[in-house]
Amino acid sequence: MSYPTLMAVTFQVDSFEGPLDLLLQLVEQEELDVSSVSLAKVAEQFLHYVQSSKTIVPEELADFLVIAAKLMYLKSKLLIPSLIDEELEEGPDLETQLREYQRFVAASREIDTMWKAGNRSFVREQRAMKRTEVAFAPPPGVTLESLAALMHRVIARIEPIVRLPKASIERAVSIQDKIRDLFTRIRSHATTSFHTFVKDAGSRTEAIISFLALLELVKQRFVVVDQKALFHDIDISSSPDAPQHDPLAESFA
Amino acid sequence: MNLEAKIEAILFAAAKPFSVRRLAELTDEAPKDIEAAITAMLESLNDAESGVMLQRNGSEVELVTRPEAAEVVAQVVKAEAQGELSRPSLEALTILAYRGPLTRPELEQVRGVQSSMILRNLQLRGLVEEREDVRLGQPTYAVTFAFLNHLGVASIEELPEYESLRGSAAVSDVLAQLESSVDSIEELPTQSV
Amino acid sequence: MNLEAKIEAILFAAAKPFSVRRLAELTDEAPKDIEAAITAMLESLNDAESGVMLQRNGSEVELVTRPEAAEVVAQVVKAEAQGELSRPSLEALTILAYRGPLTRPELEQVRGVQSSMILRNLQLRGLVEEREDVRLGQPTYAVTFAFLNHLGVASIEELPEYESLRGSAAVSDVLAQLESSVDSIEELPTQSV
Repeated sequence: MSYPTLMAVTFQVDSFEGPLDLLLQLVEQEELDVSSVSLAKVAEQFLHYVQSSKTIVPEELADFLVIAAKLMYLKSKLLIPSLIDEELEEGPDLETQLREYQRFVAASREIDTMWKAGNRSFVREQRAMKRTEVAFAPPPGVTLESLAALMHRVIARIEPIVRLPKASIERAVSIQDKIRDLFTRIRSHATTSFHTFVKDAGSRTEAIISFLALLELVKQRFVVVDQKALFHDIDISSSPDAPQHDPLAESFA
Repeated sequence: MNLEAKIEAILFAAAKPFSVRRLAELTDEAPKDIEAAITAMLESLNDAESGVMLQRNGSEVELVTRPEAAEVVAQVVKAEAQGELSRPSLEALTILAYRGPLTRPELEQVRGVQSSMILRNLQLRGLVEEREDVRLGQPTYAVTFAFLNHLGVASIEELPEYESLRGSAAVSDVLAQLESSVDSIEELPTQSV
Repeated sequence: MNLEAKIEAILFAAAKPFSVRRLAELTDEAPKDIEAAITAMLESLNDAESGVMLQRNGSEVELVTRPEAAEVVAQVVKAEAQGELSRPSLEALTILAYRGPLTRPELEQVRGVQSSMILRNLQLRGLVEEREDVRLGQPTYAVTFAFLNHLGVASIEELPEYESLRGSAAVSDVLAQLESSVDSIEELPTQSV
């Protein structure tokens, strides 16, 4: 997998847990404070890791993609202020989120030190209770019906756990499908506009994904964008020398 | 930490009598220092307005509740042993009824919560018993006959919706996850603890 | 016998945590009097040169040995080995300790990654528990006494920089934004089920 535009990776991150951890490591390696400027600076590296990392489990891919989209949005806003999108503006901003995360990571190191120190407390062994001679103490108020109802609840609670890996993979797959779909749409409709593009998105996540996909396609010169004037809508058209294969979609496979 | 506090901590946590000699070994002090500490503790602890006191019996000492607290303590013990079951306890009992016998890790896998205290409490109340069969080196637990009797059923199969609830695919799937990661919970899918 | 002594006797005899509400029932006193007694006990017991301390977690209290006695007590009790904590576990525990109780979406918002498996694993290890209070229809989670015990603290307030991290305006902002957009919860990054 080679992306000429993404080769500017100057540091190597060995391992990371979750998208915020990766992002924080990238920022810290550049010896930057957490700010929108520094986030924009490491956005490409972040994308590179998301696209090439073998350690991101499918269940968590969607979480990485959302942060990637937020980064790309942040970066493009610095370049094109008119790009402000109300949907994408919603929710906690990435800078605040990462700064908080950073504080908790620092605190977790202290907790780890305490955990390993072995200066622990002990509860009292439960011998006192054993001295009472209890043959059989029926629980008041327990009926056959209440047991069945409770078992139904237990099963209902397990189901999401059992389905979780499958559900997450399905979600990541649907994101991949969406990216593929966008790619096809842009190629078949010679020209579309950014407004139309985002308008079709059914949810905020979809809008973010659409936007991420668009920026990727621009970067890889599959499409060209043209903005007639500041605050005008952006026209999108397929690039005359666009390759016929679909590396973006493949990169998320 | 001074010697008296160390002795108090030992007696508290172990919840049984200790001899002066044993306390001397554990704290790496001379028996005569243990004696001195105990004498001091008998004075300070037993004078104080405390719910707990030090009892001496020959060469052994033990921490016990004060006689004045006997009534409230007896009430607590009784409530613990015979009162209403907490929701988590009831849940564990239900799972063992429909899906038992289960080992403790299996029960925990189904509940998603650590259950050792609850299992012990259910055993004390005579609602759950350890069975002879062992799985993966762990003892298995099931509800007692006395409990079924109390519910008015002669066998476990008479529980409402027994077949379908026992055969729940979700429960089987979650138990299968446990088998595929026998070594530890750290091998559960996606994330380790 | 005064109320503090009674509470001490109950906690000592039952050897498990009790809620303020339950202690009020057992002693037949008003919850606010129990609260006052606990506050007094936290001061007297935890200041003293004692081997035992009172631990508080949410609305519950428990008697445990002081961390300074760990070495000597470890010789006489069997504690389940907990092993080391993985990074995701540490991260989730830290966030829940400082900021809990939190719902799963709230925890995920801070971590930026789906956390249902990590929550389940921490509950299986007995380090996290579901609390009774529900927010936005979601159960809330907090650290357990077992977690506090392992760190040897009397309450979460003793954790380093507790005030500043707990009261962190930024965290509140993030969570407030989250709550103000209830309908967008479905679309939160980390929610997958």
